[in-house]
Amino acid sequence: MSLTPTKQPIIPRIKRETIKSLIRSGERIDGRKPEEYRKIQVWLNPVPKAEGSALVKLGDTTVMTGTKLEIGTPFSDRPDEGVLQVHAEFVPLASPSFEPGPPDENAIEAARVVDRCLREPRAVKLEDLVIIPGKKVWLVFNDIYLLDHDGNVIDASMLSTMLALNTAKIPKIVSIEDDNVIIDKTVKERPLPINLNVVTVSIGILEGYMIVDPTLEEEIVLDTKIVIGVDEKGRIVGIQKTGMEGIKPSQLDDIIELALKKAQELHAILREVLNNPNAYTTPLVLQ
Amino acid sequence: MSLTPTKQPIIPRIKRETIKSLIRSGERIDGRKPEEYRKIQVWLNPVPKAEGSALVKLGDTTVMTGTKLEIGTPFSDRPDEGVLQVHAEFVPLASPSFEPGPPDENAIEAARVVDRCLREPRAVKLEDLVIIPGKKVWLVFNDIYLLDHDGNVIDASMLSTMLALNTAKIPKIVSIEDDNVIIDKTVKERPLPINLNVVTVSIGILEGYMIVDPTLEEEIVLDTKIVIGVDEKGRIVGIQKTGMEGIKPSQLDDIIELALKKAQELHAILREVLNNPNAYTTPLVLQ
Amino acid sequence: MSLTPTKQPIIPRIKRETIKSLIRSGERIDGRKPEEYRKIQVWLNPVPKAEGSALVKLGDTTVMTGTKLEIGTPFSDRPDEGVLQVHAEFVPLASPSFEPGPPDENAIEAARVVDRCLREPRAVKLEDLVIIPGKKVWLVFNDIYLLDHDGNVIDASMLSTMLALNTAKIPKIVSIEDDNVIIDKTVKERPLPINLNVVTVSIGILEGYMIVDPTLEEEIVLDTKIVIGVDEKGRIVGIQKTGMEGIKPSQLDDIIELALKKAQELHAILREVLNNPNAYTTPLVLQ
Amino acid sequence: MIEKPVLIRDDGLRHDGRKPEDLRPIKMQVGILKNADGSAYVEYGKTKVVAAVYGPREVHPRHLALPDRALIRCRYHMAPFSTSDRKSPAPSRREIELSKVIREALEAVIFSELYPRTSIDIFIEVLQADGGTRTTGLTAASLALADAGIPMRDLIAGVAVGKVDGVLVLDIDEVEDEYGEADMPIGYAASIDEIMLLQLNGVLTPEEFRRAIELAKEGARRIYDQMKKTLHDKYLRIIEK
Amino acid sequence: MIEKPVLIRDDGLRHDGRKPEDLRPIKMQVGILKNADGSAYVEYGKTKVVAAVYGPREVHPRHLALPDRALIRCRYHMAPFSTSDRKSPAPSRREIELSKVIREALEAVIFSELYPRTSIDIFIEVLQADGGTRTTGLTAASLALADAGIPMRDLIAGVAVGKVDGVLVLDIDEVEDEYGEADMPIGYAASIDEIMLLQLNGVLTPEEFRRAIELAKEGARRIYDQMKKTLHDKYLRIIEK
Amino acid sequence: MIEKPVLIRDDGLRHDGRKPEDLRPIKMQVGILKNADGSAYVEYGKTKVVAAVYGPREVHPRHLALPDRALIRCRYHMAPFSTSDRKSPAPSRREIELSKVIREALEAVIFSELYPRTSIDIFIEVLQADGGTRTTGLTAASLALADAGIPMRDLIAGVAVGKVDGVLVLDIDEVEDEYGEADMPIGYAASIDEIMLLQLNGVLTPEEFRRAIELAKEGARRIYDQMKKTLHDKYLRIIEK
Repeated sequence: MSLTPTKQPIIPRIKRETIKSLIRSGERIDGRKPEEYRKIQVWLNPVPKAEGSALVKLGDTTVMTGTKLEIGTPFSDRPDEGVLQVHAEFVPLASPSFEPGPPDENAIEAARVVDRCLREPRAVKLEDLVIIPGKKVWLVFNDIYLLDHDGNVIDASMLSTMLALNTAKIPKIVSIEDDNVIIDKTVKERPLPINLNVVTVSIGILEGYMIVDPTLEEEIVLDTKIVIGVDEKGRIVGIQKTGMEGIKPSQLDDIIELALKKAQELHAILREVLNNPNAYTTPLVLQ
Repeated sequence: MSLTPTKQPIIPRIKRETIKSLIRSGERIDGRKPEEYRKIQVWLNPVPKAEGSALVKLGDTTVMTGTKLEIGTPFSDRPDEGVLQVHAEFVPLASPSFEPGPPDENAIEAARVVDRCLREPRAVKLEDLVIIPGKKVWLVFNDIYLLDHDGNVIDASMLSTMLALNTAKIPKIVSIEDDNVIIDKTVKERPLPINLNVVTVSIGILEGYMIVDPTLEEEIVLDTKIVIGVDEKGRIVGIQKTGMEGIKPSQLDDIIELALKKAQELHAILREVLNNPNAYTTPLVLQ
Repeated sequence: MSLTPTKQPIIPRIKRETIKSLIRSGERIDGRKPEEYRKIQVWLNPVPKAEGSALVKLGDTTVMTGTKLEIGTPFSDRPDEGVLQVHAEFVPLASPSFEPGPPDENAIEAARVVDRCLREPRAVKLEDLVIIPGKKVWLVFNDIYLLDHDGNVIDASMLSTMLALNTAKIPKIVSIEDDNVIIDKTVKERPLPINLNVVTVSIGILEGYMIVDPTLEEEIVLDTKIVIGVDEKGRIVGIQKTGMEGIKPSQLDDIIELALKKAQELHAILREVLNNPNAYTTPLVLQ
Repeated sequence: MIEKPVLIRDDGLRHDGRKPEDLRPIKMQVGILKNADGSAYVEYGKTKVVAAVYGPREVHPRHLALPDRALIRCRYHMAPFSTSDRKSPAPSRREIELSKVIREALEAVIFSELYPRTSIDIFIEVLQADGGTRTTGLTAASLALADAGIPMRDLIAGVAVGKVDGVLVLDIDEVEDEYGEADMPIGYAASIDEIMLLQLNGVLTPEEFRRAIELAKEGARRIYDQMKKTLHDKYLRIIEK
Repeated sequence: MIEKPVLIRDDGLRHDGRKPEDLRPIKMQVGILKNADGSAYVEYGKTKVVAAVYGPREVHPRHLALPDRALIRCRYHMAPFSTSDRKSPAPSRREIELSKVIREALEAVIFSELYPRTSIDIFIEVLQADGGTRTTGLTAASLALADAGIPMRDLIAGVAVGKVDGVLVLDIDEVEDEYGEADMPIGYAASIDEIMLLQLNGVLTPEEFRRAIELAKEGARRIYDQMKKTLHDKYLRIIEK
Repeated sequence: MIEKPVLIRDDGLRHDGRKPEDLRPIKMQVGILKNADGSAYVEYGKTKVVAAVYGPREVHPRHLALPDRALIRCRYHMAPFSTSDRKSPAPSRREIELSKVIREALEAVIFSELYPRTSIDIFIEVLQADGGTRTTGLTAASLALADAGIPMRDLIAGVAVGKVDGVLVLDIDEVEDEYGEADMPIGYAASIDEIMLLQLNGVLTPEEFRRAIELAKEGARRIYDQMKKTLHDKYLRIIEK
């Protein structure tokens, strides 16, 4: 059952008003422009025990994603494809509002939006992950771990997911006997096959004013937020509106235009990182 | 753990007294006679996606039951029988007292009473549901869904269950290879084999006075309620006493006699419906 | 998540002080000496339906342990060994502080300490429990059931576990066909193979004073408690410090020495019982 | 794996004979349950959904009550027999997500500030699923709220647009959802011209998205009119009595 | 599948040598646990059950407290080692149902109105199951309540009648339950002549049902006498001390 | 089953080249998270752990609040990607036990009586597990508490001693844990000379135990010094600003 959120960070009324009036005048409380992302920092492969991993800091929002590869059974209606599973945990160290327990609706929503944005444009080549058709395939577990929550979790999750998947290596298959597949996780054979990259762009709306990449404080005062998945070909590959106010249909064109523009910037960052992986494979400094 | 119920509809003391004094004088608050059932309305096959289904309205108590057939493994101590599972959900739209969550003790009790009344007289021919002995059989999932609760849920559940089972059709088996059974749910091959019909009759007791088919308000003021399963041969196939008061053993003969009499009426209704299925396969009008 | 315990038996301040001052003066509230165990009573095989069982009373702490043997699959990294599982339930009849539900952290800790003390010195010959290597082995379920809680649950659990395992008999294997093992639980073939016995000695510390086998009231006033597993060869096979105060490293030698001494006494009791099983296979008198 | 069926026939019609801009036959009833404060039964073709509303009523547990508005609680749930393969009764991740997006859509129209310290509970049960269950559920919930007399800024009509065999089509069913290229459900409040629910599961070009929104609004407007009529008829009936 | 054993031998005796109207050997002890306010240990043949009572005591959480009576909480639970195949410790649907019918039986005798705003908690643990665990548990719970000094209108004795190889027999064990035609457990308060628990799992003719009730009452009366004696002996012992 | 690797080479060094009394390279950072009141990131070799502290803050639910001290809540948790085989996110029995022993260790140093009716919440997340996760976690939690400004009697440094191929070695990694004969984690408060956490998983003679304690204290002291320095540096940095 979904409930009106009752446990959110409290923002003094005066600060709420400041945030709002700044947005109305085309400004932001942290000095950004409406269409400006916060600083994006990336660490590739911070946890080499996972088959792939990445840590992304989007301002003060910190997300680590790990990709694990295991042997399993395909879905009976997809015998010729590997299986991709996306999970997200909003662990309680990330925010005073989070409690331990199974993922809540926000974590589930984030995971499912990322999942759909990968699945629909076939971002991962699942057809290359079959070992014995109908019987044994690679399972790709993509676990999103939110470590510090300062808003716009989905964009950060999508970036760290895309980077983790791109760094992932498939372990060596040592032997196959009678549908029994033995692997050696210490030896990596080939990269996880990726078809194309996807990013999401989250656009907040307040009284018709648009801002990108809202902070947590901004998210709390916004009317609504719309998350748009865009692949590297500029196609829309997923949308999720969240928040408890409506949106004018007439504004959708502007929203999509802005999303496509910002998506190009994010894709450029992905390319830069993936083309220079060593520059981003540095010791983790979380500060 | 079972707790004294604390969350029940509140009935004003004066109304409670009225209900009680009417029962003592052989009357009922809704004008019925002590031994009279409420109006029974039936819709066959309201959800054709299920292999069988029925909706029953017993006064304002509304129960939909769906029967699903799937391929599965028999119990190891019953290799030559299909598997019947009865579940009941008292979903929160049915009553202000219900909360979302796994079935509570009342839903579990209702499902188990229905289950036993089917199982003991072998109402379903489970021995005709074997595909590969010891390995593959039909699983019959009978899901009881309470949509509106105005008392006597078990009698309504039993009726809708019996009708759903009688309308159920077994899907076509397309192929069997290596214990792997492929079915086609869009083609129905034969009816689910039924040995005999069963009904339950619920009799409420207040200070020795008997009424059948109590409404929810009546159930709340009753001392106790006894549910008696009767098959079409007039045999007793299950009993469940509920409620927080005792019953005089000397009254049991009268209770059984009444149950057998009312069971005949209910069996007649079942026959009428099953002999004229088209008359009851009409568009669902829930009002 | 682990929380500071909030639901413990309440002991009046004056009694707490009495218990403490007695310990400081080398005495105990129940008249025992600091290094004295309570009376230990043993019943072997009280529930013959289990493959092995024992009930141990350590003063008023009562623990029944049942050992069940079933057919199952070995761990993939231990294809040539049976599987031992230790569980503990602190059922709510054992203490006013316990609530129904899955095992809490104390029950889990007790089970895991007993498990490690068995596993590390290889107390059970798991390598003799293989039926088909890599495919079918005996699973040994050792279920500890706390019936009355008056402190020092782990020592009582370890004693009853060791006795239950020693009385356990392996059922007859009737047939093996295609990795399908049929057993007959009514016929017992041979004892569960045991390598050596293990006991634990729990030592409470209050301001540096040591006592063994604390009662529940004593446990509540103690600074800390240290549980030491000792096998019949006098080796340390497990340690668990519990409690919310520290311990001086300089005291550890005394603690170990005391534990080894008391362990010899407990091992002597085990030997006495196991050498004269008939004397301890008497009708259960719980009073 | 079953082979993909033809979704757009040579004559330009869909697999069930509809034109791209056709809705399925839609039925609506309100006030169908005795216990609930408001209720509705809605069919979009073979998709069948019941919704009920309880409240405004006391909040349990108390500490969840909000001082300045009603707490909205919403559950979207599928009956075990509603799907081809029996659905486990435990709430799936999908059901949890859909409960959230439907709740958020309804939050946007309910005047919750009129009922501080209470809860308004919305329960949606899918009895048969044949595509469009969330949009059918949103329509049903909206009707049930109106039936319960909860003041709202507007009604919300739910409908999905899909892309199948390259063609944008209205109100897709299960086959079109499964074998199509995109599914875009929306919740639209026609009088105030606001979109309250918007998701896209699939791939669209920006241009296709623009056309899909137009098609969805147009379909939602027709459903909205039928909702108004259903409520109107019921109150007429009541007045006549 | 194991073959059905002979349940009624040629000499008319049962598989374990009992006559149809014989109980199994029954043992009872009360006051066996230190912590519980009341407790009992009862054996019906190889079925072994412990029951404990805590209360009247404070209710947690508080909002469950009833203003005019005690809240009764009851749990019937089986130890993992009590059954042939190890039982998972999680409560089964069967355990949930039996907890309910046992609670309802005990509600009928406890003077709950004497202890408003408190709870009386009854915990039943089956240590070995060989048929008749709910009736053995009900007897044990009844003794534990008496041992705890909870005022009651009467004691309840539990016993089951079965139909095996066509013969009505008293106090069936597991084999008779598994291979028999019917199992009818009752809970009977002999002094006030009331049946507090009644279930039938199986098929009986109305005539058989009548005779089964007589047989059950007769058996329950013998168990009831033993319960009285057990409690009497305990209090004598206490007085003598 | 993989064959046991050589843990002590002919030259007396360990499989990774360390001497028996060597720690792995240890890194520490404090104040790494924005939201938490205190936080720390600690690496022991390839084992990587984050800890965060919230509090003293209000207790939820209220009735858990203690009148005379703060409630300490502690969770040790492993990320699904932290282990060789993916770890299910549901808390395992192991995680529940380790949360308890880490909480008890920290209870011994926190001045909880200064913050009655509040809670102090400690969350430990293992990002990569390569042996010694509980001790790394205890060190990180201790730093996070200090970073949050919670008054403590002392810092606790965690470290494990193992016995591998018959040799006592400091700070064992996963391979040494898996194929070694014993794993003895301790939590040591060096200034007050007290052991706050002590477990032994394995077999040791009494003499070996004595030597293992000495080795562990010696290693913990070095870690303790690094913790002091880390905190010192941070506050220096703050003052300089």
